[in-house]
Amino acid sequence: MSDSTTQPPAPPQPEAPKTPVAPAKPAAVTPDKISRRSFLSWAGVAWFSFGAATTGALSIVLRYLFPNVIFEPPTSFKAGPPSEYEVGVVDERWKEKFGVWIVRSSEGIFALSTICTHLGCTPNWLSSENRFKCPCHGSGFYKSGINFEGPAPRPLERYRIQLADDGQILIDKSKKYQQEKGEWNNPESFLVC
Amino acid sequence: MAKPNPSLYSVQKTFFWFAVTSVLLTASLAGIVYIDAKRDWKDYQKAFFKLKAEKATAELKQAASAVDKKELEKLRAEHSAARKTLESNSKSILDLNAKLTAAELEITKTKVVFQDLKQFEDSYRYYYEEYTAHHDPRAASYAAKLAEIKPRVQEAKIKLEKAEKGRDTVQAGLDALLRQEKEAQKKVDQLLDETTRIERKIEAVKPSFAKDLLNAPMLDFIAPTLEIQQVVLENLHDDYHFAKAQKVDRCTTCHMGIDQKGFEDAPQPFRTHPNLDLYLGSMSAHPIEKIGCTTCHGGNGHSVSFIDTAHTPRDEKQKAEWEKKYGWRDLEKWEAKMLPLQYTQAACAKCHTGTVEVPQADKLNLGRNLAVDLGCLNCHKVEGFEGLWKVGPDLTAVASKTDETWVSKWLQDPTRFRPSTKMPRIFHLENQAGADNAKLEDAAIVATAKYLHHHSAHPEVLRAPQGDAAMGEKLIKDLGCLGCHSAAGVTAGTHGPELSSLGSKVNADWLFTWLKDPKRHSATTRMPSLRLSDSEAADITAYLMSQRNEAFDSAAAPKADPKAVDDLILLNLQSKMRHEEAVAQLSKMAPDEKLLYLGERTIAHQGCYSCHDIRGFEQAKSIATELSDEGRKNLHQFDFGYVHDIPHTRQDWIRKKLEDPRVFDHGKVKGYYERLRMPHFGLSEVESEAITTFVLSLTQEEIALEAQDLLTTDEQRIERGRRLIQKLNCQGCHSFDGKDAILRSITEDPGAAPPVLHGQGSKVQEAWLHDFLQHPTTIRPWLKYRMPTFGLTDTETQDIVRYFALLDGRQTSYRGEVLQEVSPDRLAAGKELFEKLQCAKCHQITASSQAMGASFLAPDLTLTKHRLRSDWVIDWIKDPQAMQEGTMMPGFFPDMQSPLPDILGGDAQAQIEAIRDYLYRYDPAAAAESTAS
Amino acid sequence: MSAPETPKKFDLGKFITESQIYKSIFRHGYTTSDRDRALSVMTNVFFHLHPVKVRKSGARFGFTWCAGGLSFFVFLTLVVSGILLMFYYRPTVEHAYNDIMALREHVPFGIMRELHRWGAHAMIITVWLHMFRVFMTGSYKPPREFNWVIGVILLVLTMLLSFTGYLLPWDQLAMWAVTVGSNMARATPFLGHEGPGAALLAIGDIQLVHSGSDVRFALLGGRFVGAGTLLRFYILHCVAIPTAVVVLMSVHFWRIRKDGGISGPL
Amino acid sequence: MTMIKDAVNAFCSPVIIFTASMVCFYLFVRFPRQATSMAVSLPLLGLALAGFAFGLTDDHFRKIITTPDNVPIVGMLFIFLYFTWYAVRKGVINDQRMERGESTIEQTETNEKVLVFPYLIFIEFVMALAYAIVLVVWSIFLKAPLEEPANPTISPNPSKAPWYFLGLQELLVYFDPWIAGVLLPTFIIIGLCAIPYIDRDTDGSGYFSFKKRRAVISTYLFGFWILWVLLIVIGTFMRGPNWNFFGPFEKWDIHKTVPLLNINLSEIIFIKWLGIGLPKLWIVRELPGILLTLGYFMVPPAILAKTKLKSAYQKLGPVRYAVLMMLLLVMVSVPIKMYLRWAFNLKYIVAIPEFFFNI
Repeated sequence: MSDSTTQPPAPPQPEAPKTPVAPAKPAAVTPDKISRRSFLSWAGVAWFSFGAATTGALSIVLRYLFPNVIFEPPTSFKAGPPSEYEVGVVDERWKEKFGVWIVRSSEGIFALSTICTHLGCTPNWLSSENRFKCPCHGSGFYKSGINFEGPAPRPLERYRIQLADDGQILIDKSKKYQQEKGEWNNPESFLVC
Repeated sequence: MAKPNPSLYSVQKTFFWFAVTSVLLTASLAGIVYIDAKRDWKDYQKAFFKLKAEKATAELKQAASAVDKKELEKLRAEHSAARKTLESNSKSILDLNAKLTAAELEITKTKVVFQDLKQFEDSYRYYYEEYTAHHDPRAASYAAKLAEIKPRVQEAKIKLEKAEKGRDTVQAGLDALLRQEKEAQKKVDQLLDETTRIERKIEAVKPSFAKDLLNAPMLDFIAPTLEIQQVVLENLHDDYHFAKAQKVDRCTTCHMGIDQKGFEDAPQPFRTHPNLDLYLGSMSAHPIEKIGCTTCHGGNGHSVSFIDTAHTPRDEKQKAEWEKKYGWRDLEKWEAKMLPLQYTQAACAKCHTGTVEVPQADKLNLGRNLAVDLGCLNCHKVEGFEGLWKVGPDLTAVASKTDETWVSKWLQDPTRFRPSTKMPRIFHLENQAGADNAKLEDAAIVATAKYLHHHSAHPEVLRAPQGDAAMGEKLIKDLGCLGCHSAAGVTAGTHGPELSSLGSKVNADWLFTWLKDPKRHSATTRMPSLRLSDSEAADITAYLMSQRNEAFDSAAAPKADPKAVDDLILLNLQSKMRHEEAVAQLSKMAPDEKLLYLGERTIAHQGCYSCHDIRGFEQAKSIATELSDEGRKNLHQFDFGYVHDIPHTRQDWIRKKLEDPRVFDHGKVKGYYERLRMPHFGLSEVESEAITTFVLSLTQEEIALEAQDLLTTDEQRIERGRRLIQKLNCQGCHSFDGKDAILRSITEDPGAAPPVLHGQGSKVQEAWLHDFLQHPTTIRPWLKYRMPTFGLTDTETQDIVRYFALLDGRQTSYRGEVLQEVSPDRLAAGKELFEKLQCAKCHQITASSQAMGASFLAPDLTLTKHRLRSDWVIDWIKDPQAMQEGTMMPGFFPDMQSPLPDILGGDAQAQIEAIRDYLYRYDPAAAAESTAS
Repeated sequence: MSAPETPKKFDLGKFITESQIYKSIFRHGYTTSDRDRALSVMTNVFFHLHPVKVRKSGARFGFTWCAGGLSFFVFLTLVVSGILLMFYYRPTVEHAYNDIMALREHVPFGIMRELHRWGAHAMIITVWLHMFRVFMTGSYKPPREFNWVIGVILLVLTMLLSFTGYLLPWDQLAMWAVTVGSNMARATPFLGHEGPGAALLAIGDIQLVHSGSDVRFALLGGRFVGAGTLLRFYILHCVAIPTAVVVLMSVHFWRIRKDGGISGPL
Repeated sequence: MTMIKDAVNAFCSPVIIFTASMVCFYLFVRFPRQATSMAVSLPLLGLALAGFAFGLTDDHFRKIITTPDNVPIVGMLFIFLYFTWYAVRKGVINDQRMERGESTIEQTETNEKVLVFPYLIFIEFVMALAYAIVLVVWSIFLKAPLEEPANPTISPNPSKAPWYFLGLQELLVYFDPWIAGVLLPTFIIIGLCAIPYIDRDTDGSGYFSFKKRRAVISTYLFGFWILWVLLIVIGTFMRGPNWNFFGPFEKWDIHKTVPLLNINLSEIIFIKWLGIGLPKLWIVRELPGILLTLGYFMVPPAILAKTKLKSAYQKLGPVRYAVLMMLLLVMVSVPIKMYLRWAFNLKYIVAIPEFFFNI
C-alpha cells in the first residue's frame, strides 16, 4: 500500500474492445476508464452474490423465528379407561387442565373442545338444562357440541380420540375435527365402545 | 464540476474485491445453514425409521401370509358381485339421491322457520319470567305474546319433524340399496385390517422425496418428520442452585425405541429399555411422562448431542469405543454427569427414602446392608442412618475375655486370626510401609492393647465345668447358633463372627459365662441368650476351646520399641504444646504411663470407639467425613493425589477408596498422624461396587414431594420393625418378609427347621406374641432349635408386634379373642369332628407321633385360645396349603366339601366353625378324662 | 410512467428506473458522473455521514485502517443479533441458562449467539485499534481534543457493554467473571464497604457504607451476584448502555465533520 | 523437547518476562528504524510464528490458547503487533522524508480531494463485507462457551474476569483492590482523556511520524503494550489455579504450592532494620511509607522541572506539568511496585488495614 502511494496515480489504459451492444448509459467522464465488459461482469457477480447474501441473511433471520421445540404442555394426554365414563354424562374432569370435555353417548366417546366457536370463551355445561351455554355472548350447544342458539357460527370442535396400547383413552389435541366439514365421520373423531 | 476530480484507485478493482467478498459472504452464510442443519440426532432418527420400516416390512410379510387367501378371494368376489348389483340399480340410486337433496332442502327451510320462531319464544319467555318476578305490568303483554307464538312454534316443529321423517325414509331406502356392497367391503377390510395397519405404519416411516423436502434446511419448520422429541416433567426440576428450572428430557430424540417393545436387540441408541413393566411404560411405576430419563440416569436432558448430554462410559473399554464412535470426550465443565450403568441404582434412593431396602434394587440394598454390617455408618455420619448399633464387640470388659498379647497380635492383622472377620485392617497398611513406620505402628498397637486392658472392667466370671466337646459341636448345630454364626465346619450365618479358633483367643471360664448369659458381659451385645443349661454351656465351651489357630499362636507378638513410643507421644504432645514443654512432659512419664497415653491417643486417632464400646470414649465424636451428600459432592473436593490410573470421576474415586483406602496418600510426604486413616476391609469386586452404589445414592437433592415415594405412618413403622429385625437377625432362623432363613437352607428336614413366619400378623394374637418375644416358650417341642431370649425392651417388642401386624395389613389392638356363646350342640359337633378327623394324632406330642418324624408334628392345641386369631384358624382349616405351602397339615375340606356329611348337615363352613369353637375351649386334660370315662 | 421510445422492445431496466417508485427513492442517475456521485452522498442518509469529498490521504485504507467504520459496523451487527437473541432469552435465574443452552441445542440458527459473542470481542479489539490509529497519527490534537475524549468514553462503554453481556448466559464462567470483576467495586474509596475511608463514614455506631449500601450493591442489586444482578445487567446491556453509546456515537460522528473530517497534515 | 519447554517455562517467570519485554520495548523505541526494517522484523515474525507453532504441539498450551474466550487475545496480539509495526514504520519513513526535506506522504496528497462516493464508500463497504465474513467464519468454527449453571457456592479455580479486564486482575497481585480495581482504571481513563490537553503541539497531527513525538508515542506504547497487553497475556495464559503462576507449558496443577509470604515496608523498617518491633500507633508505624509515597510524588517532579524537563515545564505551565507528572508517576509506580515485590517480597508500602488503606 505504501509503495503505491509514492507514485502519482496513473489511470489504467483501456485495453478491451468496446462492446457495441452495451445499453445506452450516460457516458461517464471519469478518469478511470476501464474495460466495460470486465467491469460489468465483476459488477454483475458482485451485485448478484451480494443480493444472494442479503437474501440468505434475511431468510436465516426468518427461519430463526420458528423454534424447533417449544415448552408447551403436551398436546396429547391419557384420560383413563373408557369404563370410567358413563353414558350420557358430560365429564368435566379434564376441563381445567386440558380444556376438554369427554362426552359418552350411546354411540361412543368423543372429546369436545371447551373453546366457544364464537369468540373463544369457555362455555359452561349446565347439566340441568342439558346444554353448553357460553357466558360471553350466550351461544348454546347441545351435548353433541352442535350449536343451536346464540351467535356461535358452528358447532364445538372435537379432538382426535383413540385407544392407547394400554387400554386408556388417548386424546390428541393437535388434531381437530369440525362437524361442518363433515369431519365428525372420521373414525378418529370418536371412540366406539 | 469543471475540473475532473482526482481519483484514488480504479473502481473496477473495487468491484473485483466487492465480488470476492460477496461471494465469500454468501459461501459463509451457506456454511451457517449447513452446520445448523447438520445434527447427529437427525441421522439417528433416520436410522431408526429405517430400522422400524425393516421391522414393519417383516411383520407385514408375516401378516400377509397369515391372511387366508381363499377367504379373501371369496370375499372379493362377493364384493364385486355386490358392486355389480349396485351398478345395475344406478338409476334408482340417482333417483333417490335427488329425492334426498329435496328432502334436505325441505328440512333446511322448515328449520329456519322453526328456529326463527323458537328464538322469539325463548326471548318472550325470558321477559315474561323476568317481569313476573319483578311484578312488572309488562308481564301481561309478554304472556299474551308467548301464548300467541306457542302454537306457531309447535306447528313449525311438527313441520320440521315431518320433513326430517321424510328425509329418513328416503335415506333408509338408499341405505338398503347400498347395504350389501358396504357390508361386503367391510368384510374385506376386516380381513385385511392388520396388513393395512402395518402398511400405514411403513408409509409413515418410509423415506420419500416429500419427507426429504420437509426436512430440508430452512423448510424444516413447516412439518418436519425429523423432530426433537421431549418429555416435559411437571413435578421435577433441575437444581440450578437457588433456582429450580423445569426438567425436560429430550433423550427420546435419539433413543427412539426406548419405550417400544420389539427393539430389544436393536443397536444403541435404539434399544428398548429393560423391564418396561417397571420402567417407562404408562402403567408402570415409573412412567416416562412422569419420571423422565435423567431423573434416574443423570446427565443433561436438555441437550440433544452425545457429548453435551454428559454420557458416562461404564469402563475403559466402552470409553475407547465411544471415543471412536461418537468422538466422546469428558465434559470438564459439567458436574451432573450421567451415572455409569453399573451404578444407576444409586438414583433410586432419591425418591425411595426412609426404607431399609428399595424394592428390586438389589445392588443398592446389598451396598446399604454392607455399610450397616461393616460399620461404615458407625464412623461416617449419614442423614437417615443415625442411631445404628455399634457393629464391633463391647470392649469395656475385654480383660476378662482375652489377653493383651492376643489383642495386639489381632490388631496387626485380624484376617490372620480369622479370614472371615468383618474387622478391617487398620495398621501396617501401604501408607505406613517401611521399617520405621512399622515400628511406630507396632508401638501404637501394643499401646492400644495396653489401654484396653488397663481400663477394662472385671465382671465376675463363672467357673466352667468340664464338658464334652463332641456333644458341644452337636449342640451348636442343633440349637440354632448357625443362624448367626458359621461354626463347626458349616458356613452359615454371617451376622455374628465365625466361631473358629476361639481356643487361641478366649479363656474357658469367660466363654462359659458368656454363653450362659451374654448380657452379663455386655449390656449392649446383640447376642441373645439361648437359656443353656450348665452342661450344655460346658459342652459348647469345651468344643469351642478345642478349636485353635496354631499359626496365630506361634506368631510373635508385636513389641513396643521405646523410641517409637517416645516419638509418637512427642508428635501428640507437640500438637497441643510447644516442643520443649512436650519434651519435658514426656520425660516425666513412666513407661506404663507412656503406653497408656499412647494407647488413648491411638484409639482417639483411629476412632475405634465408633464401632466398639471402649471405656473413656463414651462421648467421643466420630472421626470420619459425613457422607450425607457424598453423591453430589463436587469433584474437585475429591483428592486424587498422585493416582492417575483411574478416571477422575466421583464413582471411581469412591470405589478406589473402598478397595484401597490409603491409596490416595501414594507419593505424598505426610506426618504419621496426617495420613489417611480409613481401614482396609478387603472387599470383593461385587461388594465394593455395591457400596459405591450406596455412597453415590447419598444425596440431599430436593425432590418435589409429589414426585417422591412417601411413606405412610404405617409404612414407617414397618421400616422401623425391619431395621430391628435386621439388627436381631430374625431372618437367620425364620423365613418371612421376602427373605429365606439361613437355617432353613442348611436343615435337611424342613419340618425340623424353625417355623416360617409369613402371615404371622394375622395368625397370632398380639398379646401372645408380645409375651412370647420377651419370654419364649416351647410351642413345637419336637424342634431342637431354640428360640432365644433377646432381652428386648417393651418398645422394641411392641415395634416387632406391630411390624408383623402391619405386614398383614392389620392394626394392633392387643385385644384378645372374645369367645362367642356357642350352643352345646355345636360344641359337641366340634368335638366329634375333632376326634373323627384325628387332629390329636399330630397335634399331640407322644412317642408314637414323634416316630413319624418332625415334619408330621404339630403344635400343641391347648395354646390355641391364647395364641391364635380365630379368623386365621378358620382360614387355616379351610385350606392350609394356601396359607403355608408345603405344610403337612391336611386339607379336610377340599372345595368346601365336608368329608363327614352327617355332622351339622354336611355344611363345611359350619363344621369348620364348630371345630374352631371347640378348639377355643379345648382342654386336653378334660378331654382325656371324658375319653376315659 | 413514461412511454418507451421503442415500443417493440420492452426494456425492463428502463421500466424500473423510470417508474415513479424508483424515482422517489433514487433521485439521481447511476453514479458515474461527478454530479451523480456527489448527489448520491448528499441524498443518502447513510452516506451523508460523510462529506462529499475527503482528503485523498485520509481516504486511504493505509491511513485509517477503517477501524472506526468497522467499529460502527460491528456495533450494528451486535444490535441486530442482540435483538434477535432477545426473542429467546429471559433474564431470570430459572430460564437464562436453559435459554442459552437452547440456542446451542435446538433453536434454528442459534449460531446467532456465537455471532453476538465473537462480535463483542471483535468490537473491543476494533475499538482499541481505532484508538491506536488515532493516537499514532496524532489525530487527537487540536481541534479534535473533545472528540478524542468522547472516543475514550465510548471505549469504556464498549467494555462495559461486553462486561454486562458476559453475565447473561448465567453459567459458572459468567457468574464468576462478573463476581471477580465487580468485587473490585467493593474497594472503591469511600463508596465501597471495603474501600479506604468507608469506615470513617459513620454516625455514631451506625455505618453508612456497608455491603448493603455501597456502590457494588448499586451495581449488582444485591450483596452478591444473584437474580437481581442478572436483571440489572440485562437492562444495562440491552437498554441503558446502548442508548448512551448511540447518543455519543452521533456526537462522535458529527464532531468528525465539524472538526474538519478525517485528519490530515496541516 | 522437554528441555526447550522447561527453558521457556523458566523464562516466563513474571520477573524475567516482564524485564525482557521492557528491554525489547526499549530497543524498539530507541532504534525504530532498524527495528521496523524488513531485515529485523521478518526474522522476528518468523521466530514468533515458529514459536507459536511449536507451542501448539503442547497439549496444555493448545488447550489454553483454544479456550474459546482466549482465542480473541491471540488474534489481538498478532493484529496489534502488525499495526504497531506498520504505524511505526510509516512514521519512520515520514521522518526520513522530512529529514531529506521532503514533505510527508500524507502531505503530498493533503490538498487533493477525492469524492467520497465511490472511493471511500467502496472501501468501507468491502471492508464491512470482509469483516462480516470474518465474524461468520469465526462463529462457525468456534463455539461460544457454556459451562455449568451458575453456582454461587462453588467458585471455579481460577476465577477470571473477562479477558479485557485481566490486566487489572493481574495487578491485584501487587496492589490493594482499591488501587488495582478503582484507582488505576480511573487514572487510565483520565490519562487517556488528558492526552490531547497535554500534548497540544499541532505539529505531528494527521500523519504518521515518530521522531518528533518519540516521548509521547513511547509513553503510550509502554502503557498499552507493557502495562495493558502484557498483563492481560500473563493474567490469561499464565495464571492458573489459586492464581499461581504457570509457564506456558506447565500443567495447571491445583495443588501447586509456592512460597507467597510477603511483608510490609513497616515490618522491614521496624523489625528487620531497627529491630524495635512495630509501633502501636498506625500513624507512627506507617510514617516511613507515607513519607516515601509523598516523596515519590513530590520530589522527582520538582527536581525534573528544574533540570531535565525544564523546557517541558516552561511549555506546559505548572498545572499541566503537575497533571502530567502525576499521571506519569502513577503509571511508573506500577512496574516499580512489581519489582519491589519480586525483589523484596514487599507487600505494601503503606499498610493501614484499619481503614482498608494499603498502598
